[in-house]
Amino acid sequence: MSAQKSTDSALLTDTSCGSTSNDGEASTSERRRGLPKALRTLLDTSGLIAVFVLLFAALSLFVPDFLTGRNIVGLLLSVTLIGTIATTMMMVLALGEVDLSVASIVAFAGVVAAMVTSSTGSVAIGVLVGVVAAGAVGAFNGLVVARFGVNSLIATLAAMEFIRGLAYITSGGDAVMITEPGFFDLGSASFLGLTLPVWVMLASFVIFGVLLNQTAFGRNVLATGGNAEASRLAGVNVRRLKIIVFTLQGVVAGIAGILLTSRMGLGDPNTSMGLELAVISACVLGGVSLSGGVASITGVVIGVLIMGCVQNAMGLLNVPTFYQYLVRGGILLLAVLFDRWKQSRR
Amino acid sequence: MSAQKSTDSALLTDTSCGSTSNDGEASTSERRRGLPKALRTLLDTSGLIAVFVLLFAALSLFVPDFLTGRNIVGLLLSVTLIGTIATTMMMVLALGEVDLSVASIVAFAGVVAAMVTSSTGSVAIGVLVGVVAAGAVGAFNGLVVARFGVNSLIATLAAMEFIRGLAYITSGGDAVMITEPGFFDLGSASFLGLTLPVWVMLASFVIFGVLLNQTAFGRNVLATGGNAEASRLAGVNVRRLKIIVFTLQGVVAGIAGILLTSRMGLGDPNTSMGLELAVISACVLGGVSLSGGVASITGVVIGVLIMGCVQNAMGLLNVPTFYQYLVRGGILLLAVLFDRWKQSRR
Amino acid sequence: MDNAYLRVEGITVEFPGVCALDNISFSANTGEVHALMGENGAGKSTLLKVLSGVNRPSSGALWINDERHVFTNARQALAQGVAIIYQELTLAPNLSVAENLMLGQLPAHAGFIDRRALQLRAMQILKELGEENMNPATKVRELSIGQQQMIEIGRALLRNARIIAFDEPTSSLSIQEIRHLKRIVKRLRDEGRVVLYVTHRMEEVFEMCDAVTVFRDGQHICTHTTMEGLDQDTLVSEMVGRRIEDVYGYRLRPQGEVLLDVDALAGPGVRAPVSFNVRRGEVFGLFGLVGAGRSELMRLVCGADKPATGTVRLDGKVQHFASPGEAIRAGIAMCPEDRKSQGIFPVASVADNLNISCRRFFKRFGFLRNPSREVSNANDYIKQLSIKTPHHRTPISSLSGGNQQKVIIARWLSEEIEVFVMDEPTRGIDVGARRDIYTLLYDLTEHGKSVVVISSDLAEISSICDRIGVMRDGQLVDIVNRDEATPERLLGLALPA
Amino acid sequence: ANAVQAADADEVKIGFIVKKPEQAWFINEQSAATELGEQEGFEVVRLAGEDGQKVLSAIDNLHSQGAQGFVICPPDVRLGPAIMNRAKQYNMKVVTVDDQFIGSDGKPLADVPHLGMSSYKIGQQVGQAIAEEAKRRGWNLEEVAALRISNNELPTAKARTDGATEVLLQAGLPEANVFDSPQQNTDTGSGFAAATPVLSKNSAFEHWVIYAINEESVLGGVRASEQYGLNADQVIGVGVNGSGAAFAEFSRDKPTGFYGTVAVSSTAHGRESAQNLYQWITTDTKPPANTETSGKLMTRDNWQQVRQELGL
Ligand SMILES: Nc1ncnc2c1ncn2[C@@H]1O[C@H](COP(=O)(O)OP(=O)(O)OP(=O)(O)O)[C@@H](O)[C@H]1O
Ligand SMILES: Nc1ncnc2c1ncn2[C@@H]1O[C@H](COP(=O)(O)OP(=O)(O)OP(=O)(O)O)[C@@H](O)[C@H]1O
Ligand SMILES: [Mg+2]
Ligand SMILES: [Mg+2]
Repeated sequence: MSAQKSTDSALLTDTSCGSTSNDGEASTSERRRGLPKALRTLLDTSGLIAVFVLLFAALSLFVPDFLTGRNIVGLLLSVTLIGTIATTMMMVLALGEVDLSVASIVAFAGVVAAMVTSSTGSVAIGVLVGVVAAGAVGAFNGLVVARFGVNSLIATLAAMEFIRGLAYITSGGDAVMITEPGFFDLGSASFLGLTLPVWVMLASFVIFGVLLNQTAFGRNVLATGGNAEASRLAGVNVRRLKIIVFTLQGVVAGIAGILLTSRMGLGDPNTSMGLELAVISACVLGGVSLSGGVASITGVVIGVLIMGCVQNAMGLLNVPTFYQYLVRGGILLLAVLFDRWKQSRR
Repeated sequence: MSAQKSTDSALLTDTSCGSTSNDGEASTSERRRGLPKALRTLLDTSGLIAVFVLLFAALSLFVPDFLTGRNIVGLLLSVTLIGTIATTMMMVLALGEVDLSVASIVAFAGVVAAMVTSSTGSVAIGVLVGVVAAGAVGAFNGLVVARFGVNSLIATLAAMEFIRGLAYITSGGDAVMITEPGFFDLGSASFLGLTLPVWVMLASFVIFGVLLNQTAFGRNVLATGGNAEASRLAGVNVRRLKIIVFTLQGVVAGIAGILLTSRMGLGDPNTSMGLELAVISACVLGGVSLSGGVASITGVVIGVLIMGCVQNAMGLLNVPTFYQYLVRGGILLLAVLFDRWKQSRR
Repeated sequence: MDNAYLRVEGITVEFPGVCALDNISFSANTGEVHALMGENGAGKSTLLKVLSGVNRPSSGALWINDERHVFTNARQALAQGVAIIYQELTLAPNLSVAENLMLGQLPAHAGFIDRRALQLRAMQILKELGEENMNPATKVRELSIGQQQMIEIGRALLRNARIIAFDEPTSSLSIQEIRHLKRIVKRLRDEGRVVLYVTHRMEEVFEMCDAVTVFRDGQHICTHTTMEGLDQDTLVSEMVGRRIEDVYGYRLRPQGEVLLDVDALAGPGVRAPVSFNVRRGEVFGLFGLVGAGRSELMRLVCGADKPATGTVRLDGKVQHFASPGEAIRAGIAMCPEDRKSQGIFPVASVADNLNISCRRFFKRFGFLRNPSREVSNANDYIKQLSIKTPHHRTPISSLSGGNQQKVIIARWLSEEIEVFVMDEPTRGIDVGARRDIYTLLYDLTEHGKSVVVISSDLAEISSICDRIGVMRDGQLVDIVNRDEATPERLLGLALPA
Repeated sequence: ANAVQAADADEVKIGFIVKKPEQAWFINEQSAATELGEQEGFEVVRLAGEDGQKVLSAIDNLHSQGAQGFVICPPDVRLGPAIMNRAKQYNMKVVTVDDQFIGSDGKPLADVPHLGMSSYKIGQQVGQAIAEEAKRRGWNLEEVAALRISNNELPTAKARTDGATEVLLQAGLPEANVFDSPQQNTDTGSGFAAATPVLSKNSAFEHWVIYAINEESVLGGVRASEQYGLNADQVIGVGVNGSGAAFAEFSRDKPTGFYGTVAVSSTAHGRESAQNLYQWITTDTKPPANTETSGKLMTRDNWQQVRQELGL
């Protein structure tokens, strides 16, 4: 009897009970039950994927030179910075926090790595110091947020100013030239036709995808983002979790910054202004909830690609700068509206 | 027996029963009971006020020329933009939302007002069209957020790009000149030694202070920020409320933008980049919660003044630009840390 | 007594303006279900939070197995084998059932989750909970509150803790789930654990518990080490400090014409058209198992959801409410069941929570509010409903659950409401306050108002209502008159055929 | 490969990458180049490169479109080697406009043709204009204060203000009278905010001269001076560029403290640099290594005439 009850209620949940409206829907979703987990997730996020596929097809069709090997390589390269950082930003957002300091960390790590490399003559030491410095900034953000309970928007806004200032002071305000030729190899080393920055981005997609979905750590992050009190009471060390995630964010932003510096050949304290908003946009486009607890790496990859494709196509189509603002704003708005519509239809 | 009991418990309630720990505290809080409401609120937010008073005293003492009439007038004038917009941003934050598009609205309204004034020859029409345009942007933001349930951070991020693009397109990218001399009076008309922008700021402090605290509308805003679903079930028209608040935000940002244009003598589509973060910082400094439901106009005034004083003093002290970043970041961090500390001590 | 497994010694916990626990001492033994009882705000939950390391006592300590402990975080408590099932749900909404069950101890190899082990253990525990049909991969947010509560319990079972404390576990469970819970509790006792059991339901205490400790206003009143010779009246008077003969205190009232007339209403959650009416002076009950669609039905009536078909007549006038606001102004309001997510404004003060709707009557100059009227209104109700709060300015989130409920009820008492819809109005409310609330309902109906009560408490619904509608699976199956409404009959109707 | 490209003259496509695509200056440059392209029959792709990352993406993008070269005003002059690296990889020709590349040795990259004005020299022109006007007004430079609205994060800004400062010091302005007011942005608002405290701190001075990276910033300073009750004849503000902001100021009824601006023809820059690159691609004649242009002082009296002259 009790069994009867639960199956009933399960049915209700699925068919959004009663009325004649959407029986087709219900049976689809029921059929989905049978599918393997991965495929089901795909179908769930399929709205976004469909949008991307359509967009990509349209661009390939209507934008000359879009679907050429060299353009796609260029496109991939152009999203490395956003893409790499978006993976850890996803973790931060999943935790229900936000990090505005990434752009400053990118600049700071780049400047530090460039200076240390030039002064010690060792690329390894330079990179190491740069990454450690970036990680330290991240850890500090995490500490302020987790230990003192400061709202992360404000904590990292402060860090954004502070670290940008440090980047200027370290470099004296001028871009730092790199004298060590080995440093340039970081950004240009190439394997299977793709350069290191692209590989690093792909690696972060894999690593943080696995971290989020396949490890206890990742699940704890999602649980904490969904209900911090709940995970604390369940014995999750929320404080440590937050510090680790922010530190990872710092480290990854630092690596991205160093690769950027290597590609550019100089450590520029002015670089990447506004990057944080682009990264957050990409994540949100990818369905990551700003209120925490919901994130998927597939979504983030798609979000990054959508942004990259649109920007790339606008360049190819020679869209005047001013209209690019309209297009970027419009795309972002349409994407979230679509997402809302999809969710309300469910 | 029962009567005895309840007086006991009343006593207990006040003196936080038993142990020797904080009798001093308790008696202070008891003394506060007798004070009129306004003064009590003051003491509650007194931590921040104390910080401000100390800061102001220190600056007056140690920074030459800080406490001179004209410096104070200049200081007031320099915070008018942030101060005016902070009042409506406070409402938006109290609602649990955020608005990143204010800086773009400032630029857009300024450009529109300048162009319309020049082409119609009528200041009144120009100002009206500018304000209406700004209000329309705000209303659109509100609609997207309230009607479609889009996260406001993303909705207004999109609007920020879009409206900035519109400002560029409207103006052709170049500053718009103003041919109507009457337009300049808006920014320079003066009364009791203070110019119109300062009066407008003071008026917004009063108006939105009253609106927040003395009207049902304001309380509904706070309630909705605290728990939107509960507020809807309690009969608040949440959707309308949000649209109104965002529209007000647009209108006020528009007015601020037009006054800025008038003061500067040109409608500049590039103006005020990054203003949104400064405004939000000021609000948060003033104790407005980013998660909604908590806001006070006194706090916002203090937040605006702290930011203004620090910036002004850095100018007077000739602090190098790079260190200004450190100071701004540091101040913001210290202020929120202090706030957390104060709350945990309670 | 001194060799008791758990000893609480001189625990004092203070909050600003409140002493939640004042030098509490008692002990509980293994193989015993120890009830903790007391009025709302007596400090029961606070005591459990001391046990779990959430609240740190300002003095005193816990002795567990003759070792002294003062926990400063949840992990320490878990490590000592203390598990708590909280009054407020503590689940991560977007994680699966399995993950929530094992949150904090997810099975993993080198950090990687062992999905098979996760699945297996989850299935096993769901079986123990009698929820073997629940899919461990379901997201928790898709579950009903009762099911979520079962997950909480499952989590504590999985911890294999020596001390397990339940904070009002039955308040949102269905009847089958409660039966199951009782079985689980017995099993835990028989396995030699210490079970602490907080509840406001007398019958549960007498049925399940072996000892009882009573609190009042943060003070330890007494501990009965055995239930022998203890009767309900004594216990009640120890709890509330006065005697209450009949909690329900039903009064006969004259009934007037039909006030609320619902005709063939259907919509989300209500699959077959429902018709019923409520007279002036009537208390109309809606009974059903959790998930029967009672809340959904009344949400349709009160404008919170949009009906697909059907009409609502209020005092003879057809109404199409587009929002709860319209319904309230027309004279019908609902106290929602899920206080935390639908009822309170957590950071706002008691007064603000109370005056949110009615302040439109206290206006000055047509647009300014009238704070002094609001304060006096709040204070009136704080007194009238004996809401335990240090001050009307206290944030409502620091009140005990029962007192929060009273504030929400007061919110509608100060409105001009004709039809009160109360969804589980006494969920988590102590006997004394319950009595107050029932009295209030009768008073309201005596003044010609109507009340619709949704309740899962059989005893309550059959004792206080004039007529009872029974729902099952989104349908109204029958309407039963008071004199025919035996618990057996109601249950028979509510259970799936 | 060059020969093939050169032969293919009717399909010439070049890029025009600028560091601040929203600014009037760069808009003018890009549209002048586009206009030229329409006349001469080549296509100009306008792109933005606000930082190194975006420049490289823009170059990739050009490569995808099959462009043969690009004109660039780089966001940072030290990006030269990285940009040239990428361009060589794609076999593209590069000319710089406005800002010249600097190599890893700190010297300009001589093999990249450049057309532009030296920021430092422009700054000197600003200083010159101020000094002359001060002399004309009969001010004693010993008692004149200089408001230097600085933006040291931007090398161009620093070079310009340094240039102006140098000339003023030579003209007899005491170094102690030069006051720095660092601004956060390069718009009027931030110029105003930066100037305010400096003016109030130094109330003793009767005469002020104001200079900065551009007109907008100087205008902000002038507005601040008005706020402090300084009259138009007590202030000499000289900007750089010759954009709408200056025209707006000049077309006011009454003269203000904004005395003039050193106008540079963005149109000419855009046109000539595009022309150079086009020639290079089609006829394989490398443009001169460094073409220096100069600015022209534009004041309230001659602004319309200068504007026409420079084609602004
Ligand atoms: N976080 C807090 N801040 C301030 N006061 C609190 C807090 N938590 C509880 N209190 C106060 O402590 C007292 C005891 O509350 P507690 O929640 O323990 O009561 P309870 O016995 O569980 O009541 P109920 O039966 O209603 O759940 C109450 O007066 C309550 O207002
Ligand atoms: N978040 C949700 N997602 C999907 N289905 C839901 C959700 N909440 C409720 N339901 C379904 O709606 C139906 C009615 O829900 P609900 O449990 O509120 O009924 P009820 O009769 O009011 O019971 P009670 O008031 O005792 O909780 C149930 O079948 C339930 O499974
Ligand atoms: Mg409790
Ligand atoms: Mg319900």
